Amino acid sequence: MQLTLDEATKWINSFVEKIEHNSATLNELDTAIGDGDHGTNMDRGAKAISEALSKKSPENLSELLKTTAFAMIQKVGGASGPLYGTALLDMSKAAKENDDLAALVQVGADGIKRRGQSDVKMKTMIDVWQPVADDLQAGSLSTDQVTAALNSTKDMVATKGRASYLEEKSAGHLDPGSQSSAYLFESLVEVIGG
Amino acid sequence: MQLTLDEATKWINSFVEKIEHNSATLNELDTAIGDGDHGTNMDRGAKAISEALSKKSPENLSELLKTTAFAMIQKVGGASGPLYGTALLDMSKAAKENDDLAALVQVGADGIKRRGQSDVKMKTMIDVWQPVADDLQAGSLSTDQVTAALNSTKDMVATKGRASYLEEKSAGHLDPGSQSSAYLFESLVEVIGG
Amino acid sequence: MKKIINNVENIVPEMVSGLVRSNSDLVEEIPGTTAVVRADAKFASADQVGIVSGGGSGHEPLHAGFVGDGMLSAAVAGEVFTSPTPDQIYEAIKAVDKGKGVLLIVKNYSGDVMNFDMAKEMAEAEDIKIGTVIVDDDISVENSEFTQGKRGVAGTVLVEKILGAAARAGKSLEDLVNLGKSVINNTKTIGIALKAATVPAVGHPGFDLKDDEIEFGIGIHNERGYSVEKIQPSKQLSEELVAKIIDEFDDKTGKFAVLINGMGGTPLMEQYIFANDTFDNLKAKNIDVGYSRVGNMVTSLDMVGISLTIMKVEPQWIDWLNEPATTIAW
Amino acid sequence: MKKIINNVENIVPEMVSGLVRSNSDLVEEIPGTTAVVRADAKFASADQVGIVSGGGSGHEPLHAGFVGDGMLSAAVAGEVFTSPTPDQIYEAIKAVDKGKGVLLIVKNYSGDVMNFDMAKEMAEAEDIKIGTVIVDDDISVENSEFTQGKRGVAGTVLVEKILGAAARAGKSLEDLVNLGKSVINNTKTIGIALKAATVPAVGHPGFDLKDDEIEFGIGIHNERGYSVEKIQPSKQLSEELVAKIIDEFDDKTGKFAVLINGMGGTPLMEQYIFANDTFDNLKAKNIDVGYSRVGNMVTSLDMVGISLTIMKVEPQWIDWLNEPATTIAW
Ligand SMILES: Nc1ncnc2c1ncn2[C@@H]1O[C@H](COP(=O)(O)OP(=O)(O)O)[C@@H](O)[C@H]1O
Ligand SMILES: Nc1ncnc2c1ncn2[C@@H]1O[C@H](COP(=O)(O)OP(=O)(O)O)[C@@H](O)[C@H]1O
Ligand SMILES: [Mg+2]
Ligand SMILES: [Mg+2]
Ligand SMILES: [Mg+2]
Ligand SMILES: [Mg+2]
Repeated sequence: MQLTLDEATKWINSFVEKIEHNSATLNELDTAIGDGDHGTNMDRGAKAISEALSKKSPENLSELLKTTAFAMIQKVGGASGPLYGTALLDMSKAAKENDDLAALVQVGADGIKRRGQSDVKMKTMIDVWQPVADDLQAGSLSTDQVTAALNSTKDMVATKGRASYLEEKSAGHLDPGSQSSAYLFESLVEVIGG
Repeated sequence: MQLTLDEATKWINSFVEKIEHNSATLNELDTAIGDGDHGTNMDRGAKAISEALSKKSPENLSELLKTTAFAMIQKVGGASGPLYGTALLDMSKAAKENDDLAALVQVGADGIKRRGQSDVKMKTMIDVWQPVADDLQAGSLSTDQVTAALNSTKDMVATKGRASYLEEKSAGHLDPGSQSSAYLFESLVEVIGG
Repeated sequence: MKKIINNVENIVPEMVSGLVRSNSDLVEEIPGTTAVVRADAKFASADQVGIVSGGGSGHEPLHAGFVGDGMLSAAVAGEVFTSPTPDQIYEAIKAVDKGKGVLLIVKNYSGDVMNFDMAKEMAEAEDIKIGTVIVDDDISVENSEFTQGKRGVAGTVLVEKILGAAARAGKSLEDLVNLGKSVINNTKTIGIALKAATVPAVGHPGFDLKDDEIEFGIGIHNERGYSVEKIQPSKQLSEELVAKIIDEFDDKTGKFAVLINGMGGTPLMEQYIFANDTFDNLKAKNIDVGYSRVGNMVTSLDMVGISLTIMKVEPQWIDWLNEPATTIAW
Repeated sequence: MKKIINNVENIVPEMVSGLVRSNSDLVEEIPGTTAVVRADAKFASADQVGIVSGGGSGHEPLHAGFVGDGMLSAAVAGEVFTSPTPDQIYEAIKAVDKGKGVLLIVKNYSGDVMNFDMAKEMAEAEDIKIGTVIVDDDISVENSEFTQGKRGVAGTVLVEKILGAAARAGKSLEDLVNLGKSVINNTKTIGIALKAATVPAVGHPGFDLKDDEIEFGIGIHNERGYSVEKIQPSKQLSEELVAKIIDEFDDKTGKFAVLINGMGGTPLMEQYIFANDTFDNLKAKNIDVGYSRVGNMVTSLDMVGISLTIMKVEPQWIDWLNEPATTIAW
């Protein structure tokens, strides 16, 4: 399916809202196996996105994604800033030629892999992005599928990101970046329908 | 009454023992209105006295008091070191000419006043030393009298020493230096009889 | 949580502003960022490779406290425990480039590595030569191809000192990258915590330790360590760290540099006692200490704890460590 | 209580030993004491009035951290929070006297005053000229003839710096005593605590503060202050301290020096935020800051808190503050 500017705007707005409402949850998850700031980081990004979008309405999908990417790159920092930033920037570039949703999310997942030198099963946000890209490719996405992807990170042992320092002890906790990515794709489901 | 070397030795030994057994109490009293170290300070002095006396038995009263004074001066520090040290050193000098107990304790009290630029009613050890010197002068000393002197410090507002920084808030607590001085004179009562 | 702050969002800009205002002869803010750059008289004419470091805040005096003649040219402060963003790093790079290129000293955390990497891409697009060294001195974490690798912790300050002195001495960017890699390979650290740090936005310590427990192998962002043990005398704590670290050096001859680093909430008194025991323990292993330093250099907010860094040094490195540097905190 | 120590009795000798071993180019122990004296090459030929300070331990880096060319000649460390004994002070005096006399810088606590006084009597008996200045900068305590007077706290380090530089410049003992009195008269400090210090021999904090309470006017040995208030933003904390201190100066023109001092358990991050607010608050009162410094200088073990010192300075004093001093911690 094609992603329209209108749908994408609703998607990003809903994501921003979810992050702002759940930043404490993200901090708690990150306190367990990271350094406790993922919510604060993402909240800074969410606010920057709102501000950028309120200043100037994007004229097309690519511009929307680029504005969102720049807000994340310039305001989030940490690991999640460059990861979300790279994903969205790569998606923005791709959207100039192709507005197929499944293809775009795959481009985003690939951007994260490149920037993070990582892949699936490392207990990172990729473990949400890649299954979601696959599901979209297969034709549909539901909140249950998003939740399943998120929950799959619980028992994983982290081999990338801060949680990897805990080795085996990283198992038994959800990955915070996967939780924020789950918010992203739950918002997508809201917009495109389950 | 005259103070003999034998009595004085028993006196000092009993004092050392009391300090060692009650250093935690002295620390607690000093924590309330000072800096919490009076027990630790006096305990260091007590151990130094034992060590010095075990190395060389004093030949007369003056020598005993001098050895005790030097141990206090060199090992205690804080306010109590120079105060007890000066009292005992002055008593040692006086004992060369005069071994009258009441006179000696008055010399000690005067030494404390000189070194501390202080006097009675300032909530310091002088509030035990001076009443005790007076009682001895009047002919007898009992533990009750010592305890009464000690307890008189409770309601005083300190105007010298660390407790004076608390101003009115220093009232309601015993003065730690008065407690250690009470141990000193309780030991004296044990030796010379109530 | 009780902290002397105004509000959590403004911690970093207010901190950087306080630092700059109280040291205006040494550093200044790069406008629109929370990065600081040398402001001393010598800087304008300094004809050397620029050195930029940075990372999340909460490790003060690292990095801004080490900006000055003979050490860093600029430092970029991210949010608390959060890597700074690429645009800020890029501004710092531009502020210090004198045409000889800029060396980035990065602690090995995925966030730092990625953000510095993006900044490098931005600078290279503007034809600025960039070299990067990644500090990974924390041997409490296993190093393998399948993991993030070891973390960058207190050893970073010694790396910054040696590279800063070498850059002042006129070394090229390439030489500095090689020197940096060699220094980092010879730098090993382990940290212990008696109490975890309280991140202001979180409001409570990052993990709990009982009244008699101590955690070995912690990172500088409240990362848990490799084991929780009962509290021991300083002598034994030092013995365990010294043994673990010295074990990692194949060649135990020659000179070593030692850094005893306070984590923020541990008084100097305890750091010196630990130093005293460490000198004894190193002597017992016939380790020859050629340089030593004690103090709060790479902290973790109010964490109570200490870290021990040991570096096998070449004679020239000792000279570089001993050379004066005109910074706030060296 | 969790501390990195061995046993409580050996804290001070082990600490002094660790400090000396990690800084053997700067200081050495005076045999048989816990006092340290300059060990730098310049000291042997330094033809100046000696400067000795000291006091209870637990305030590190004060005093031993400030021994060196341009500051103290020797420092005497007593037990924790306990004045050193006269015999140790006397040894330090003898170690630094070059025939021009020795200046004693004493914090105004009855123990310190009495022990230094006894040491002075001992030195004078050996024909060494002694001058004494008593630092009493803590304006949170009332000064009256009937009390102990004000305490000596963080301002001590600025007094030591100015007198150290002046002594190096060749001032006579008498001049230094007069200068010292004048500097001390112009130095005013107030401290606040968020958490009291834990004296190792006691094992728990000296007093309790609730989770939202802060104590104004504390001393550096857990002495309680003048009021307990609810925790406030840094801006207001600074405002209260600035107002109280500036109020004490009759003449608010000319230049002022400012010291923001961490009490041991408060990270630099918070000290810089407080510094930033203090610059604002001073500016609002038209106070002209000619010198400033931020850091852990005069601590109180692991106390969480901060103190603010403001000194009205003559131009020459600013130069003396700015002059380099070769010490561990200045
Ligand atoms: N190399 C990596 N590849 C992919 N994702 C990563 C990588 N490193 C970290 N992440 C993701 O970033 C999240 C942490 O983000 P955040 O807490 O904001 O950054 P930081 O770890 O710097 O504090 C992790 O939960 C994980 O999902
Ligand atoms: N100026 C003084 N004159 C007489 N006694 C004093 C004076 N200052 C202090 N003291 C006594 O010393 C005691 C405190 O001793 P200590 O705790 O060992 O010393 P410090 O106050 O230096 O910690 C006080 O309780 C008081 O009795
Ligand atoms: Mg994080
Ligand atoms: Mg006391
Ligand atoms: Mg982080
Ligand atoms: Mg004391």
